Amino acid sequence: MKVGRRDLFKFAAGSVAGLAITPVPWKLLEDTALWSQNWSWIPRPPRGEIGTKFTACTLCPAGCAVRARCVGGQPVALAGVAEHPATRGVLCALGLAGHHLPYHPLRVRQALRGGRPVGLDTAAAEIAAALVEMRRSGSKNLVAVLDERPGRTASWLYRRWLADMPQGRYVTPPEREGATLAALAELIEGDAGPLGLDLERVRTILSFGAPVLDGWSTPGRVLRRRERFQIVQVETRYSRTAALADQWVPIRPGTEAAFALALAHVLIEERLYDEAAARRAGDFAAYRKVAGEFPPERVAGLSGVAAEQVIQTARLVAGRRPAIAVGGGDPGGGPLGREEEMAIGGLNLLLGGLERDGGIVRRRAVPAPKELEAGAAPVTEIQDLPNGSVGLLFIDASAAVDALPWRLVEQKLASGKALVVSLAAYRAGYAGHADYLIPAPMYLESLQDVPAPADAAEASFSLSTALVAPPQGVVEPVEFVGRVTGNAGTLSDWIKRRAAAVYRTGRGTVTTYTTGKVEPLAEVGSAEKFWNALTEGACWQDERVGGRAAPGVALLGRHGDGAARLRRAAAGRLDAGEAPAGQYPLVLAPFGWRGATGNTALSPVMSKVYQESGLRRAGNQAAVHPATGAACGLTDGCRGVIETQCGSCGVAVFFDPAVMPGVIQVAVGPEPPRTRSVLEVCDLEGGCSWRAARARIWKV
Amino acid sequence: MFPGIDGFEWTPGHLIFLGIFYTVVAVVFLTLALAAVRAWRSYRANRAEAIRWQADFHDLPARDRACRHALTGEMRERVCELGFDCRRCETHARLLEERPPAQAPAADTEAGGVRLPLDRLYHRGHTWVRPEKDGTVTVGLDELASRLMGTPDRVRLPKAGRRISVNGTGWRMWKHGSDVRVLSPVDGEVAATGGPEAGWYLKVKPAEGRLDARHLLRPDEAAPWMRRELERVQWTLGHSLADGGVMVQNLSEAVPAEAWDAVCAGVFLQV
Amino acid sequence: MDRALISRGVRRCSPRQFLLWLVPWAALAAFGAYSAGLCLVRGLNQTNMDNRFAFGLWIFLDLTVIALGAGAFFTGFLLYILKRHELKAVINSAVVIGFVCYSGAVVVLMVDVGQPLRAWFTFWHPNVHSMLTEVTFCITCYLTVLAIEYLPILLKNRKIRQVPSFLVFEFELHKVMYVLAGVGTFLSFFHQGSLGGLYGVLRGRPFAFREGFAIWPSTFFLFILSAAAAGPAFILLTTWLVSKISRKRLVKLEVMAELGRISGVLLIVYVLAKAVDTLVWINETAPATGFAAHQFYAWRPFGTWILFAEIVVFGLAPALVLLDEKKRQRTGWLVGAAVLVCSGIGLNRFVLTIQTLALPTLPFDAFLSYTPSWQEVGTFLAVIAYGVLVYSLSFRYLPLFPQERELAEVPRVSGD
Amino acid sequence: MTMDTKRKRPARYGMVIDVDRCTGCGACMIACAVENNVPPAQPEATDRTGITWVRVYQIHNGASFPENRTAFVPVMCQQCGHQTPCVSVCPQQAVDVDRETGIVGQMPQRCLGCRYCMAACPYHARYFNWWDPVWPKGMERTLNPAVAPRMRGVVEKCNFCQGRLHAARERAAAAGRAEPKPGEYVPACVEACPTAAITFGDLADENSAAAEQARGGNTFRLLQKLGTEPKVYYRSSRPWVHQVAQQDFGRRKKEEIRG
Repeated sequence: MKVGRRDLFKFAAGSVAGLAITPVPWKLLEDTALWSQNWSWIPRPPRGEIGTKFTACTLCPAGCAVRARCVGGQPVALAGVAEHPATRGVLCALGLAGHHLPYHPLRVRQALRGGRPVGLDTAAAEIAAALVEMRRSGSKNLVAVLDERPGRTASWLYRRWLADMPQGRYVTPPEREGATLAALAELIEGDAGPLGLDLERVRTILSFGAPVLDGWSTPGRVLRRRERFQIVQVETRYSRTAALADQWVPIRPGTEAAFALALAHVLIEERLYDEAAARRAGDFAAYRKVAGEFPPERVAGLSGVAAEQVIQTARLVAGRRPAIAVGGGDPGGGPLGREEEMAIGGLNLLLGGLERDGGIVRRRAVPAPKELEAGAAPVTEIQDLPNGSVGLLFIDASAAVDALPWRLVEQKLASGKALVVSLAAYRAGYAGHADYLIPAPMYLESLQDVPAPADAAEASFSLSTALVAPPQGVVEPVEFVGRVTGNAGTLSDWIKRRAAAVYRTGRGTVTTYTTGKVEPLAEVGSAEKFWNALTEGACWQDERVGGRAAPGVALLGRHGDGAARLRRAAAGRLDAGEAPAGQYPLVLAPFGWRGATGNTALSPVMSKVYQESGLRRAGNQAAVHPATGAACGLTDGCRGVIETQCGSCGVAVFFDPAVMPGVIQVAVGPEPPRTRSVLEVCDLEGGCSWRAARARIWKV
Repeated sequence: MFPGIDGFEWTPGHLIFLGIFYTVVAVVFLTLALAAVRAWRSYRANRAEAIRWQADFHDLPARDRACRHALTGEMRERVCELGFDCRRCETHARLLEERPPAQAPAADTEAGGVRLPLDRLYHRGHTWVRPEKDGTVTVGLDELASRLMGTPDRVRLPKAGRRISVNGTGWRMWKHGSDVRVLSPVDGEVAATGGPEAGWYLKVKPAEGRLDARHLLRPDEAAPWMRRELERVQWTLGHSLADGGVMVQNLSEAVPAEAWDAVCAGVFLQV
Repeated sequence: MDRALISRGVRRCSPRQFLLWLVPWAALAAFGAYSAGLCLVRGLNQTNMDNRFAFGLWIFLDLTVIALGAGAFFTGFLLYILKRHELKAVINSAVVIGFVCYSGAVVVLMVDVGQPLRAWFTFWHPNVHSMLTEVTFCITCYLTVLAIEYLPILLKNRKIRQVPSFLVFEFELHKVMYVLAGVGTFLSFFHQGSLGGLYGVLRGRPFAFREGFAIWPSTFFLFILSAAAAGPAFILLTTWLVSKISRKRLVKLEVMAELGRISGVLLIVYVLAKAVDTLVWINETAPATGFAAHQFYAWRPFGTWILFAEIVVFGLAPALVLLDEKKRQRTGWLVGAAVLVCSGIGLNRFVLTIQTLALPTLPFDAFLSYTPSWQEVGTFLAVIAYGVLVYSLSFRYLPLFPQERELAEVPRVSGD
Repeated sequence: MTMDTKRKRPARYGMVIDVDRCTGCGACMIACAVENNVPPAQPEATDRTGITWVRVYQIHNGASFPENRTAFVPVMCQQCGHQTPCVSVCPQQAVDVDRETGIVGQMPQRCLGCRYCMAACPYHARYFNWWDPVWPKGMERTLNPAVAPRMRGVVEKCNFCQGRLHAARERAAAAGRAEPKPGEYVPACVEACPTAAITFGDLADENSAAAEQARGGNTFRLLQKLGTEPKVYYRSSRPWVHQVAQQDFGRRKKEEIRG
């Protein structure tokens, strides 16, 4: 048979027609549906046995209890634990995505020297050699550990070890949320011991810029009792707390002290203060004189709040007691300053909040192992270190929360030859400034202890257990520092010893998460059983300290210069600065969100709140009032440059009619890569506060 | 979803929608199939040639389809609907009956410089038919066509014994790189082939033994037709071909290249 | 070789000139194909569409070209069903335009969907209540019909029709064309309508939502009318354009005038219907959904001028011109009016697709704008280039205008 | 699905969101993303191309400092119960309303990506996968195995955590009950809300907390006049919130909207 071209065509046509009848094309068609959802690059969630594990969040000091839903041991979802007495099932947005953090792209997996990989042993040897060289040369430079999360067992280890070194200093960032309580402790005669806020029974919170409803204290303590107290928010920015406060009092930046004194003035004038408390104050007359210098009419001019509103605010606060006044500052804006905290402390005393239910209460410290407590180095806040004094600085950033301006750290370093060792899980925050970057384990990767936060009304203790294996090569920061400084020790052992110390108190109760059962610590049976309970999901909570006789207080502090400092601070922080108002007509006010100020990495899904919804402002996004923006030649959405006396940085400008005219609110937070953080252009004011600086802005 | 797929349920919406959809699909494909089947049958029945002429004729401008009786002035403005096949035309038959053809002119006529010998009949496709004594007919190109083609580059004539039919392809010629299909003026069987040099192209044994010439133009009709044809050529060219009233001799070279196809198409009634 | 493909009796430019004409369009098409390829390979993130502007330039393009391509069905309908034989002069051209418009639209739709591999799902799991299902079914069917209608034109190519089997097939196909024209008309009525219904049914978009008859909102019928009006106008316009570019007379003025008349009659009906619909919408439909109609026009530049332009400038004005017997005899008026009609249809589709999405619905929503990315524009241009290429090739090698040969033979006054 | 047939009465799951309690913290958005394997944003993504099944909008009273007031309004799929706009438009039935629960479901494996439903949704609660989902290396281990990640080119939206409903039903079945008890099935956002601003439940059950709150005063629904009967209610005691949320039309200027 001769096969022609025609036959071939016929065959081809016939084949095509025939193929259509077979299931082949239809099956292929059906398969396209499967292909399009099963491409190899679409991740398939691993399957496994589903279980629940408990831990505690270490992303901020609140230490919320966490219920982790695990698949094959791997946590896939985190939630709060309703049984936990303080957190009451609340977990913030950052905590909800905490299990992503071990896999963050910025994760450090290897020791780095000057940005280049270096063996961990080499790095340890080199740092140890530098330390030896420092000692040998008789340098007066200090060896300091900047511990970004004081109070942990690791912190106690640092303190103990540093105490043995003549040049050793244990340094912490300036007190934030605990600042008001710390300042108050200064006003109390005798050893006040740790203080706490009885948020469970408070009826009025007078907040000087504290983000009460947006990442403050232990969120569960505040948010789940919101309807039981009123909030008076004294803050320049219309923050989330201001938005939901019962009253928002917008004051000019830096005028908190004046406003506090004006409130005190009204309280005294209208006899709204607690007279018993006033009687305990030895310097009430002097205080009254200082407050008398700040009548509402004067403060109206300083703070921009009408005298009538000052009076009304004072009445509002005094009218619903117990009331507490809190400061502490904004996570991005920095601390308020000691004078402001003193003024706020004075208000607390006037309102009679000390030693009273629903006010400020005493609590006990979480016990630490005796070996560590005895002879621990004192705590120095970083701003109190002499400038240019530190020769070797270890920064334990493994539990970093809020950002400090790097300049604040930098100015403490001895010029020229200071060595900075950052121990961190991410290339974020100060990691870029460090000579050595030592990889640290992340939350959920190592056993950590979670002591009570600064404002807790009673001591508490729980554990953050390791649920996932850390990457090869990470080292517990305290153990690395110990190795370099010649101190052996395993953190987990010390944590266990601390738990034993807690057990030895015999006080308080243990809450088991799985059952919700609360039993006295004494009934647990043994330190080992207590430890097992803690690792499986339980927390210890101390009992409240019983009422003691109210101590004598000094409203202006115990150092004698209180009145003068207060007057100076109240006259206005900004006006005290050196920046000429003419050249810098605006005020730069940075703000942030606890745990998201750029000092540490955020879960990539936090893009939902930033990039994908604009619900929160990302770093270096500046909000200005439309009128201010127009006056500065800005347009909504434009790029701008902010300049202060300390330098300039680029920002994205947004118009927001809620911003006080004349103020530029700039977010401190996850900023775009290779951007100079706005914190670096803030005025440090002696390290106490950088919440406001004179600035100008222009469009680029 | 479709019947048989999980979760399907009949609703009036489905019934109406799918009913309409399938009807439409069926109609479209049945129509296509119908056309294909009919085409296949026609092809098998050798009707391709007839169809080609029918299609070509249909696409000719109305002016080119003028009835022979309109050309002679017997009627006004009549357009042929039957593909110049007067054998089927009732009007033609009636007119022929009413006015029998006049006596042939005494001498060869001439129109615009084109000679029209009396001994032959003319086809609208510019061929002539000359009945021979042996019962065959000779078929050739008339003078306009010959002059237009000059010496063709190539000629492809049907082999002897091949059947040709009226308005089907007579033969093909190539000139100036373009092909021309010459319409056959008669039905019959090719007996012999000539060529441009011979002055004739085909000898044809007419079908059914005799020539049915009703569709061919008689010499007396040919003159007005030829004048009209020359006019058409000039229209196509857009300028006069006449050289002092007489058509240029060397027509094949006088036609500009870009008009060549159009002129051939006009003369040989092609699309 | 090239000459042997060109129909007898018509003149075409030299191959070189033709090639020069094709090259820029081919380059544009290649660029567009690259753009579309990017969208297919990398995904729709290459476009500037977003969750709010889920539809963009492409849907606007689809709706517009399909409306302009309506000339194919409507001319077919008039010629084969209503036996308006004078339209034979443009039917082939109309079919090619229709084919180009529809195939272009379908290609763009394929790029526009996120999962083109699943395009057949609509046929397998059709939701009979969705206007888009109706559109998909009708458009695919009608594209098939158009392809079948295009086939005889293709087979009429001088070289192809020398093959007897093709010739015969073409002839037989032509004989059943009225069936296909009928089916095409039916399908077109539905999908032109459903394209209108596409937006008219959007209860959640009060700017577009319309009440209607049975399952069809009023925009269903308005779209049919407007497409039927725009189709002939677009054929008139393209014919004129091709005639200008090729410098040839292609159809008689009567045909143009007839196209204009048809367009005019339909347009005036459309304008009246649109005016009534708008009034009903302003007074009934919009308030019922909680929106006052004037609010829709509160955003610059989408003011009430759009409504005025749509109904008066691009509707009533060309309709009156086309209905005027005397003006119809003037090419200038005809073409001018046709331009207005086609622009009006574009504006109408733009308003429905883009303005609808730009307008906020949630009370705390913002009015949004959208600028297409170069990939979108590239794909858009590719469709136009594709259309020009197909049409140019068809015009050169296929007999699109039966009257051309005849008109070319008319004696000229001067030696042109 | 056999179990559903045993139900006496179909449920109508819905929620009441207390706008006065919402602090705009974003916990719901994060919990939702974690629960439903919503990928992190691509670097180029914006608030218009990102995916967040629940999006918290910030609304303003329109006044300028210091009279300005703000509230946060979480908007997720409103689970329209009548003439659900997205259901009828989907050409291939990738969207359906579950008769047993009233939940509007989206089948991404059926979705063609035509985005018609997005144009149809007045709440902008539907999101398109403009990119393929990408998690940083290693993070795919943290994905929820109950929910399949979606591929590029399909639409997705809130389905009241259907995975959780299935899990709750399984647990109920294991306990020998036909349906989960109230509180056993709670979407991730409800569970995560630190201020307990969202009350979730069966609106058809008159005794449920959600139904009680929905009936109570001070509630409103978004775009109520469209007649789509959304099953998400909002409540606020602030008159301006009602005014803004129910005013007929959106705001003019872009700068007034955030979130």
